[in-house]
Amino acid sequence: MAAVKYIASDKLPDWLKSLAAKSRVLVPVAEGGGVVFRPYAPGCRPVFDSDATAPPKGAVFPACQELFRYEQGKDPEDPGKPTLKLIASTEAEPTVVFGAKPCGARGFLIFDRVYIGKKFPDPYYIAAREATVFVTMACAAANVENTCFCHWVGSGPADGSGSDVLLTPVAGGYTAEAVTDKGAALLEDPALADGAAKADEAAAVKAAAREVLGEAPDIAASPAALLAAFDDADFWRDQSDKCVSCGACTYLCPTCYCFTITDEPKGMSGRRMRSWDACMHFQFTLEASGHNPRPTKAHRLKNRVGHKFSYYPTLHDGLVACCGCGRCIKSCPVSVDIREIVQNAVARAKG
Amino acid sequence: MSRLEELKTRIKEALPGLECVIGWQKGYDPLHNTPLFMRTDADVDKLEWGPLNVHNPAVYLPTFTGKKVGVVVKGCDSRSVVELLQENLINRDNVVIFGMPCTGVIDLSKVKARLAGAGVSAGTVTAVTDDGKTVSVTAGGQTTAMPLAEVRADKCGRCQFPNAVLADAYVGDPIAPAAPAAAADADLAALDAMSVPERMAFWRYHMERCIRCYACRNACPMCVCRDHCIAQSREPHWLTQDDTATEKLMFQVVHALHLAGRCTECGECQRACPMDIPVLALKKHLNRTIRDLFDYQAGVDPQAIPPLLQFKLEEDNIKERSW
Amino acid sequence: MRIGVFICHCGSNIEGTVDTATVAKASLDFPEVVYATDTMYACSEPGQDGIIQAIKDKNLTGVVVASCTPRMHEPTFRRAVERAGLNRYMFEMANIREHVSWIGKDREANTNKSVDLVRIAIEKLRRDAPLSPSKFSINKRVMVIGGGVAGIQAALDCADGGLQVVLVERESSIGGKMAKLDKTFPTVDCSSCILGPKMVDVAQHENITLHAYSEVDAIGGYVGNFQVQVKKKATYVDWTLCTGCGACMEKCPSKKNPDRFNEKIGPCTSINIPFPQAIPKKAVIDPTTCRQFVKGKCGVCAKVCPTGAIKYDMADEIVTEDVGAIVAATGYDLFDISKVTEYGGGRYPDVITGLQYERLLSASGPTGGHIKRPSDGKEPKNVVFIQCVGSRDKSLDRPYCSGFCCMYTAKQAILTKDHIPDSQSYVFYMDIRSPGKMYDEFTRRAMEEYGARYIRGRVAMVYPKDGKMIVRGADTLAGTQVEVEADLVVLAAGAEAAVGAPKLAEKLRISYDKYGFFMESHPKLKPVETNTAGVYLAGSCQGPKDIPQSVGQGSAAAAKVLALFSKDMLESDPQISRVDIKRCVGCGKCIITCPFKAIKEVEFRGQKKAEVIETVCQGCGLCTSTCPQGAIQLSHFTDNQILAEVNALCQS
Amino acid sequence: MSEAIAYYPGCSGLGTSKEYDASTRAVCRTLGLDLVDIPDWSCCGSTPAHTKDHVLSAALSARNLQLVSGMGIASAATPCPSCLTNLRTANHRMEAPAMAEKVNKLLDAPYAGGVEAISVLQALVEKVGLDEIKAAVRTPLTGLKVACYYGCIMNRPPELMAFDDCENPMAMDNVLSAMGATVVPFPLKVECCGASYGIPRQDIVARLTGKLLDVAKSVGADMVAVACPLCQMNLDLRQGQVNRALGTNFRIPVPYFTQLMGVALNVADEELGFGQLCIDPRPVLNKALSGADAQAKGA
Amino acid sequence: MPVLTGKELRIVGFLCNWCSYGGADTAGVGRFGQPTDLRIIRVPCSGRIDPLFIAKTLINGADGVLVSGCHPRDCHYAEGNFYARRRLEVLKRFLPILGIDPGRFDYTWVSASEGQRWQKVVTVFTEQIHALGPAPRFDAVSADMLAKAAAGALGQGGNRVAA
Repeated sequence: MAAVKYIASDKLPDWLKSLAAKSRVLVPVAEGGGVVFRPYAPGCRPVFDSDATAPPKGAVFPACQELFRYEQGKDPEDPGKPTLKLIASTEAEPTVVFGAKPCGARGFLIFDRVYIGKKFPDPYYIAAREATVFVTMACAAANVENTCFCHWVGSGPADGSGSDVLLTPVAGGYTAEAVTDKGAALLEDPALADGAAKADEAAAVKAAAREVLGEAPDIAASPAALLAAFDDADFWRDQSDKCVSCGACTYLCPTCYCFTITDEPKGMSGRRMRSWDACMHFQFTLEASGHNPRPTKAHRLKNRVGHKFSYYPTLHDGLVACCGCGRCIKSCPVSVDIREIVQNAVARAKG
Repeated sequence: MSRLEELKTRIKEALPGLECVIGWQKGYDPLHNTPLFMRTDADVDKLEWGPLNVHNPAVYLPTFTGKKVGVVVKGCDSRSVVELLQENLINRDNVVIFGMPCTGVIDLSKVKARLAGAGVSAGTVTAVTDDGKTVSVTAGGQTTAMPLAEVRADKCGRCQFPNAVLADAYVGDPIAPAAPAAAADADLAALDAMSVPERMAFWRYHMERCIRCYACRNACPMCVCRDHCIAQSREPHWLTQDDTATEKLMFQVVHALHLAGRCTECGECQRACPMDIPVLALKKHLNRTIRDLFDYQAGVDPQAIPPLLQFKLEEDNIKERSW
Repeated sequence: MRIGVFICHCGSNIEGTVDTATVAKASLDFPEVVYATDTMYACSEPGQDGIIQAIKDKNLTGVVVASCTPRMHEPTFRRAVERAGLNRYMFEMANIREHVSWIGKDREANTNKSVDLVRIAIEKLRRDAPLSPSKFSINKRVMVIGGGVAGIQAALDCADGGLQVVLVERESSIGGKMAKLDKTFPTVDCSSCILGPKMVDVAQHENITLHAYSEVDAIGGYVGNFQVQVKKKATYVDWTLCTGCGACMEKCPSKKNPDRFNEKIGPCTSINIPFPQAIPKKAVIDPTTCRQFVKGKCGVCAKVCPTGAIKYDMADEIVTEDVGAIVAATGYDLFDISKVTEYGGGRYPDVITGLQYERLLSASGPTGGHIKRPSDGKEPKNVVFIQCVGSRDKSLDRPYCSGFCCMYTAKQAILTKDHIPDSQSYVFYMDIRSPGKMYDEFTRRAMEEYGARYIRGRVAMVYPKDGKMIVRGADTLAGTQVEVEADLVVLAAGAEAAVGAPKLAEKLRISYDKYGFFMESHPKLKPVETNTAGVYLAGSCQGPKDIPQSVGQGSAAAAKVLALFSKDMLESDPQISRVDIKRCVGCGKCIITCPFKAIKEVEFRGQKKAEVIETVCQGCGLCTSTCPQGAIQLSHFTDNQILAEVNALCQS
Repeated sequence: MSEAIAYYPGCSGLGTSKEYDASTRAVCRTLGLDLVDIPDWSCCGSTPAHTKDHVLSAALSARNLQLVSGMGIASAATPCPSCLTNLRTANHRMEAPAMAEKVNKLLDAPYAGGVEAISVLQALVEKVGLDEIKAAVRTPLTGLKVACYYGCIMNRPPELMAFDDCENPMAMDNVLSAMGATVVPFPLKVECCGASYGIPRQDIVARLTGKLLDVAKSVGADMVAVACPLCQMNLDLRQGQVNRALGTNFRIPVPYFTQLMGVALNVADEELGFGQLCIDPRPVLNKALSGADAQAKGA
Repeated sequence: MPVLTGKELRIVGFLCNWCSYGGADTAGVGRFGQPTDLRIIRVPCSGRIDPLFIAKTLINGADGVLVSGCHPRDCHYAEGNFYARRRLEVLKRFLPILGIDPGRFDYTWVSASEGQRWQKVVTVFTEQIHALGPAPRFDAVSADMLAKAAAGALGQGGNRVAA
């Protein structure tokens, strides 16, 4: 691991400016009442002291992405015979996601196993993922919120997995540690100084944050427990009673990777688009016949929790498809708490 | 016996004949209450009453078709129940309404802003107390006292229905409505004051961060299409999946116009929005228009026909343009 | 889909300002269009054959014709594509004549606009689905509203054709305006002598039910199955007992009421039979003047009535008549001459309307057929006729010609000379309109044989002086002012829509023009049809007409009804609403708003759903715009079709 | 009792029709209608101006309207129909922005519209009201048979003047009936008196005026009440000329309707200016009134 | 070729089949000249016109929308235009709050006989839209205006339009 670097707060704009000269730099900024990732521009004031309302998921996996365009033509000899031209590009803009919390970057670990897998490698995702660098901001104790539970799922406030650089807030600035080679390259910037002297302080900040989170309950039994509850309709009715079936939890989730595909024809041309899907919506598994295997919110909530804490880990070496950021709890209009559901399932299994 | 205890007793009495009774309980932290579905006496004991009961439980009623359920309501929630009755979406015989006088609920965004002002995160709240006038919130080791009048929802400041409009069991004595708010709603007034191009910029700016989760719609008790909303259908195909402010705004227009004459201004759309987009202003504006044109407000009379589902041969307030 | 596009030249009507070849060429660039051409007259036989041939040769599954308005030829082309084996609803029109070539001269803009209109027609067609009508049975009774000569003719022809007829008349006798006329032009036949037998036929025809002194209160239903509520106004006389003997009229002490049948220039009794040949010949009490009603005591008529028919406590009665078709024949009323203040009608007793003059001429009128002027009963020597009072006058908002005044004035001038040989008639006129068989000859006779002095010019004012009416006007042919000292001034008051005509039109759901005359379906090709199926027009309710025209239309309307009823079942228009039962949440908003009660609530697997009653739905689409989730869609005008049109227009 | 109304007497009001002006002021005062003089008002331009130049003509009237606007008053009343025509025409023309711009260039201060010009007759009928007028009568004109003559431009063109029936106006008839007079039906109440030909073609004036007097006499009028200074002049001053030209012997008084109102409202005689008329109406008036008086006493 | 650049603006009309479409036909038959901008979408009844069609048309970039139906009381379907009148009036008052100039939308009644009225309506409305110019687009709000909106939103306490 490379040496620790340091950047003073007042040097940060210099670094951002120099990063922005080479690529798109997404930073968390306040917009209306929320904090969202937007391209950095001089004068913009990033918000680092609280987690963004929406994670940087869209930097790699946009809410709506054109897969290809098509243009129809006609054979002049026989107008009934159409010609078709497809225009597709997987090209991705070089991007630095700067200042996301560790949980926001960790989400891509869950994506990677799906979209960079051997079976169905996704060229759009792969290109975007390769073009993107994550400069992540570790959480300080004061940043830890009631909804945080990263430590339940094998992560923590200073988790560098999924990131390329890990920043840690210290007095007067931030320490910077490269997590990957891509990250190390970014640290070769004159705005950064040596940070060896700050390394201990950074370690203390990280430890303090971890301390605030306390002990995590053991959820190792959740995959089996959720499977066991699969047919318990009353259990899922009780868990989902208050859910209003909106997509806030899934769209704000750094790990939710489901998509839907729609075509939008317009005259002789058209586009095929991939956009985020939400398993909480009725349309999620709605079949063309009108039949829906998950007709109620109970079915759908079971799927969301089951997928994250049972089916995915079972398929992917125990990796929980949740980064513990707590957005689904915090942003839920009715405060559905996924922690509580997992614990209820575990408790139910225990009897 | 406190009023809350009396209410619990009344609910327990009624519970055997009901699928469940919908109310509120404590949530994941002291600042958040959450809807409660009472099926057992033990559930009833969890019932809470107070300014943290921000949710409108009427939203759940249409999902219980054919079953008899109870619902605990604030005055504003009861207007949604009335509206659902009016629209034939719930059966009066299948709903038991429990009411208590309400002195207002907090607006969580206002509390968050206060806490931010005090330099602490709303995500670190450890205690909340309320004495009927002041809400005291402890977070990050410090306690901030907030007068309820300053952090309550806008709708509470001008609430004309603090008691249930319709109730089968009402606990406590009805209280007087708030004095009619002299000033128009601040959000609406701000929009009114803008030029037309400024308003376009305003919506473009705010809709940009919409994630299309449809929490505004799903939290709305009057969005009865729910699973069949035209925002997500291809037949008819009103909206595309394009991630543009235009499409997102169009959805807000759909929502607002479908609510014209039906919206009780409970504010759930805006409260539910995880991105804090001021979508309620559109409905307030329409409600004002409906009031001006038809002298009507929704959710007061279960027998009324909403103004856009009826007409007068000679309209009182519609002036035809002369060419 | 394989779409064919046909751009019509309409001779030079379209081609004159639209480059149809360019439009056809541009159409080929639109989705699913496999064939496009321009054609001289798409609606002509070779035009239609061309379309049919193209459908066969090119395997077309949908057709767009860009030509005139679909209100004109949509049915024509639908039949054509059907002959070629397509469903008639796989067809759309682009209106590039009325909406393009005829309203602008800019060829570039017109061509461009035509391409746009073709584009939206194609986008709509791509979302069309084949539709097929269903059949429903019809009630072969017909109602005729209005018992003037047009209504009488329509009723008699229908009844002779074997239909049951319900004739509704507002007054206590049928006969209408014609019954008030003394003679008719150009034959100078006695009006009541030629109308009387027809009135008697109505009374005696076994297929005709007559509701006199009745009005249409409400109309429900649709072609084949209308329900009409008829209000039988209280007559205060039991007509089953009244023999029309007239004893009550002789004894009635309230004798000085203005007689409406005599156009208020003579008195009548409060209990009255309007004229001797009335059908039905029954008495009616006017409660606004009858002493029994006004003062609470009298009862003379009840005492003298030999059959005890007087019923002072009678009330209005509503009867419902089920019919399959309706003929509106409500006639016209006269322009209110008091609005022309410079002529002093209404202020000066000796300024009267032409119809009042008819009553003065009529042997059954208030003067027994002797012309006596109203002010002092003297026989007038100089009679001035003023034409176009409330006709052809924009300043009075009556720009149209009333059509028959020129002729009846000529007749009245002739009759004046017949009655008073030493009289002199003057006629102030704008133009003489006499385009009928023997009409112009007739006006010539008035001038040449009977010496009526025709003065071309408008009258500026009429004022009384020393027992005369001074008529001052211009003689535009001589270029001078003229003043005539008249004893009597007769104004040819214009015809206007009958009082209450717009209200009846609203009940019939037919259109009326700004003057209250009912709108025909097409001014030339469908003169007695309306845009509401099963409702027909006869006589002056559609516009001013003379007697032969009214009679002709009465027969025409009857022919239409007979043709309609020649089938036992009618086909319903399949352009109706349909419910997507999966999307319907059963809120019933469509049920509340449907103007035809064509949607009912049904149970489907325990859930409430809406269901459209096919034969009742009229296809307005109000439900579609009411349903928030779009679960009820009007076929052929679905949300997606209209959205496709919108998107096609806004895709730039 | 009512709002203040700006008062525009017009040039005649200061000259040939002083008695119209004086009686108008006196009657309005008596009825509580507050007429406020317009400071520094100018000529309306009368007929010569608008036959020469529409902009200048409009500017002359607009200047006066602007002055009224500056007084914070919404209506201006004038006794003279000719002035009224000009004031209303100016308002109408200036509704077109292009015209308004041209006119305003000529004015010291631009006129933004908004001042309604009405006749004194209209002001009495609409601002005071017939009931009030009737209630104020002290000496009813019982027994006086009067023909009301409105002249040809008082109500014409109807689209512009927008008051009363243009062919059969009744406002003056109603006012004088309220005063107790017997208003005879006068069919020529809006016929032209020939005023414009007063100088060049006196033969025409004699014919037209003569017909008016003839019909008035034939319907039994004791006098002809007028509301227009020019009409008054033609019918009164030129009565001798008419008699000479037509060989008639008319001697019919032609007072302003305001003068007759003044009598009924007990306005002092010196304010009514009967003496300024050629044919003094007072003898006929007194005779009619006393006749009625005697009749009343006799009965 | 949607509109003639520089000459025409995008004006969309929604007309009921029975009255106004017929009125437009009558205008054509009478050769009453009109501007060429308007594109008419035919619907059976003004009651069929969901206000959302109009909102969508305007939000998607039309410069003007004109709706015309039968005169009140004269609806071919008896009541459709009565409902339309309420809904269209509500929409008309709603559009400005979205940032759409109210002058870009009008609704009126033209009967099948009123060709001249239709000519006047089209002419006046088209002139009105030309006076307003091309409609500003939601997807092309200037950076300046957006910055102003952002400043307004944040300046007022962040969470609400005005806290």
